[in-house]
Amino acid sequence: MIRIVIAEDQRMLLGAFGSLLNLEEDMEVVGMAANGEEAVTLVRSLQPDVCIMDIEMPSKSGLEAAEELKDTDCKIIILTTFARPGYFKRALKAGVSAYLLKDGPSEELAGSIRNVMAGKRIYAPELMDDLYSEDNPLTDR
Amino acid sequence: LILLPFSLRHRNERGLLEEKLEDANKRISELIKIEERQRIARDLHDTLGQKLSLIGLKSDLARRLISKDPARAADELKDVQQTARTALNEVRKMVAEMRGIRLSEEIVRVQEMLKAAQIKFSGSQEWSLPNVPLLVENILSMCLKEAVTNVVRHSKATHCEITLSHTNKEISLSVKDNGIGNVGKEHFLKGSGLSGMRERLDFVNGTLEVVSDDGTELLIRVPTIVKHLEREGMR
Amino acid sequence: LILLPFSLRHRNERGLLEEKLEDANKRISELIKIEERQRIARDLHDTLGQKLSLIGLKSDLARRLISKDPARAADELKDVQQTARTALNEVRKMVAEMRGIRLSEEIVRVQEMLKAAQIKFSGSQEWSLPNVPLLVENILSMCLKEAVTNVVRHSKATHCEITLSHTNKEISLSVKDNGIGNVGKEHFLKGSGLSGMRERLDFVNGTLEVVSDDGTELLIRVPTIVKHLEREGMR
Ligand SMILES: Nc1ncnc2c1ncn2[C@@H]1O[C@H](COP(=O)(O)OP(=O)(O)OP(=O)(O)O)[C@@H](O)[C@H]1O
Ligand SMILES: Nc1ncnc2c1ncn2[C@@H]1O[C@H](COP(=O)(O)OP(=O)(O)OP(=O)(O)O)[C@@H](O)[C@H]1O
Ligand SMILES: [Mg+2]
Ligand SMILES: [Mg+2]
Ligand SMILES: [Mg+2]
Repeated sequence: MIRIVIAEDQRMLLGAFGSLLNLEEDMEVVGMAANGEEAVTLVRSLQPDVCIMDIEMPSKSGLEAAEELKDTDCKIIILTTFARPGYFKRALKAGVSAYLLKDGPSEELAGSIRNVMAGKRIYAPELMDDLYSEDNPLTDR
Repeated sequence: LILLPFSLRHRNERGLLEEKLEDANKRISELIKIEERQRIARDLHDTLGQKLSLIGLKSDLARRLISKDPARAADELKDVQQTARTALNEVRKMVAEMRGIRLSEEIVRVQEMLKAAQIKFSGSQEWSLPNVPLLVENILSMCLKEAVTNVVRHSKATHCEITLSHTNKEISLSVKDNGIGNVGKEHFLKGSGLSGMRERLDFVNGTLEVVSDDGTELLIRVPTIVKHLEREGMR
Repeated sequence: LILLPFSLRHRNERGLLEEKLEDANKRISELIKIEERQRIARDLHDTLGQKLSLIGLKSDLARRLISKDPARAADELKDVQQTARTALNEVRKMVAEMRGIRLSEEIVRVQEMLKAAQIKFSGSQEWSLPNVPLLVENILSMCLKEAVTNVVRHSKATHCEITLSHTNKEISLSVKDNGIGNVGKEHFLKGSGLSGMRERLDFVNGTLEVVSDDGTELLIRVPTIVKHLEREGMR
């Protein structure tokens, strides 16, 4: 069973994400947070395998929370609706495992979670637009 | 930084300087547009982005629940429908705001204004303007409002007649009162109402005439085939 | 009609005329904004309005089909999800377009331009500008492009160094070549590149300096706390 914590400030979205992932047979949503602060607390206390986070949330953004959780074993997946300058770079620096669009089909999200568990890193090309100069850290990987 | 409107009637008499000014003008109006675009982008982003994500997720969820839990699937679909409706209303509101004030709306307000000032209204019944660029309609609405505000504030009239007519070539709007009259050129320097009307109309190649002896008539004319921006090098 | 950019440094020396011009200026920039808004409104209405209506209808239909025909309900829901994603992509595209060109994109193009002209590039690695108004970033992108076009066209340089740095108070962008140099004040009258940069920068209270002996350096500075529009009455 893959144990998951979800953090999303929009209540309806949080609920939908939770239900969708619970429908997957190998996944279980163990905690749901409405902001970044709660996400950090939940990850530390529940020690899930994966934490899925929105970026724009009150009290602590998903990126700040990810930076704080860099020392844990929990894999971080960032979901967002729009690319904003600097976000992708920060996400990479925080060592997140995946950086994806929020509106992808849930099959894709479930697939990404399994791949992340297998040690892969996944970044949505649509979100990488602030990063195609030669200092792209992906090119020297 | 200030933008100075400057009529360019005698193109031939001017030289390099004029071209430079025209260039500068293009650049600045471009920047004003960019700024406005960015403001709208922010709005769009904040309101619609979230709602569309939610619709995507919930319809996904509902589909998976159809056989497992049909009652919950139906609930999720009610949410989807509700969210789509809210989003559509937001788009409508944004679009309506961005479209500016229609003449058919302004005439209603203006009639209320006259009524409150106990000035009798008469005039056109038909206030829709098909096939007229929105910008032109907006400018006419602004002029109508300014003109009637003046009637209420300065004319001491008991009656005000407002007519709108249009041919293939031009729209004309007349605001006529039976008040004190005597409005002349010098009045254009007094406030910003009359001069503001003239500047705005200039922007769409329109004109403003004032006839004032027995009361005052403002006659506004705008050609309907306006290529003002291209023609005058505004973009 | 033409808009003349006009610096307003010595406010006190001017009188009524100035105020009038400022008013006129406000009105005209308002009209430019209205026009742009209306253009976007048309887009929005056509693209998003349709899709949201469709989503509303299909989710309603799907809900009614859940028990009668679950397979068709599922199909309708796939459509809903797909429509929401398409709409969101459109919003994304619109937002990206409306946001204009980012500096991080322009630097890539500019490097390609230099490469094609066999001019060696060196300079900053970091080109994202968080917390800077988009308009400022757009203007910097435009300046970068103009500056490098000049290096390629006029400098005969073999090397070009481009650096971006920023503090809390200002952003500076420098474009330096090792070419023929000798660019002076008189060059601002020659083409529209240098003067265009200066006008755009003026719009956000920025400055452009040219240092030119061994090669040419263009130094652009923009304060990051810009309330230019409010302050200068442009809103
Ligand atoms: N319908 C009218 N009847 C009589 N006098 C008028 C009428 N319209 C305008 N005026 C005169 O012309 C002057 C200038 O009008 P204008 O609208 O330009 O400025 P204002 O109304 O004084 O101030 P504002 O800038 O608020 O509009 C008025 O002050 C008034 O003396
Ligand atoms: N980097 C440079 N090295 C040498 N000369 C330069 C450089 N940049 C500009 N110049 C000189 O300054 C002049 C003015 O430049 P400016 O960009 O204003 O106009 P332009 O490039 O001639 O035309 P355009 O309007 O297409 O930009 C150029 O014609 C050129 O003589
Ligand atoms: Mg959020
Ligand atoms: Mg008035
Ligand atoms: Mg040039």
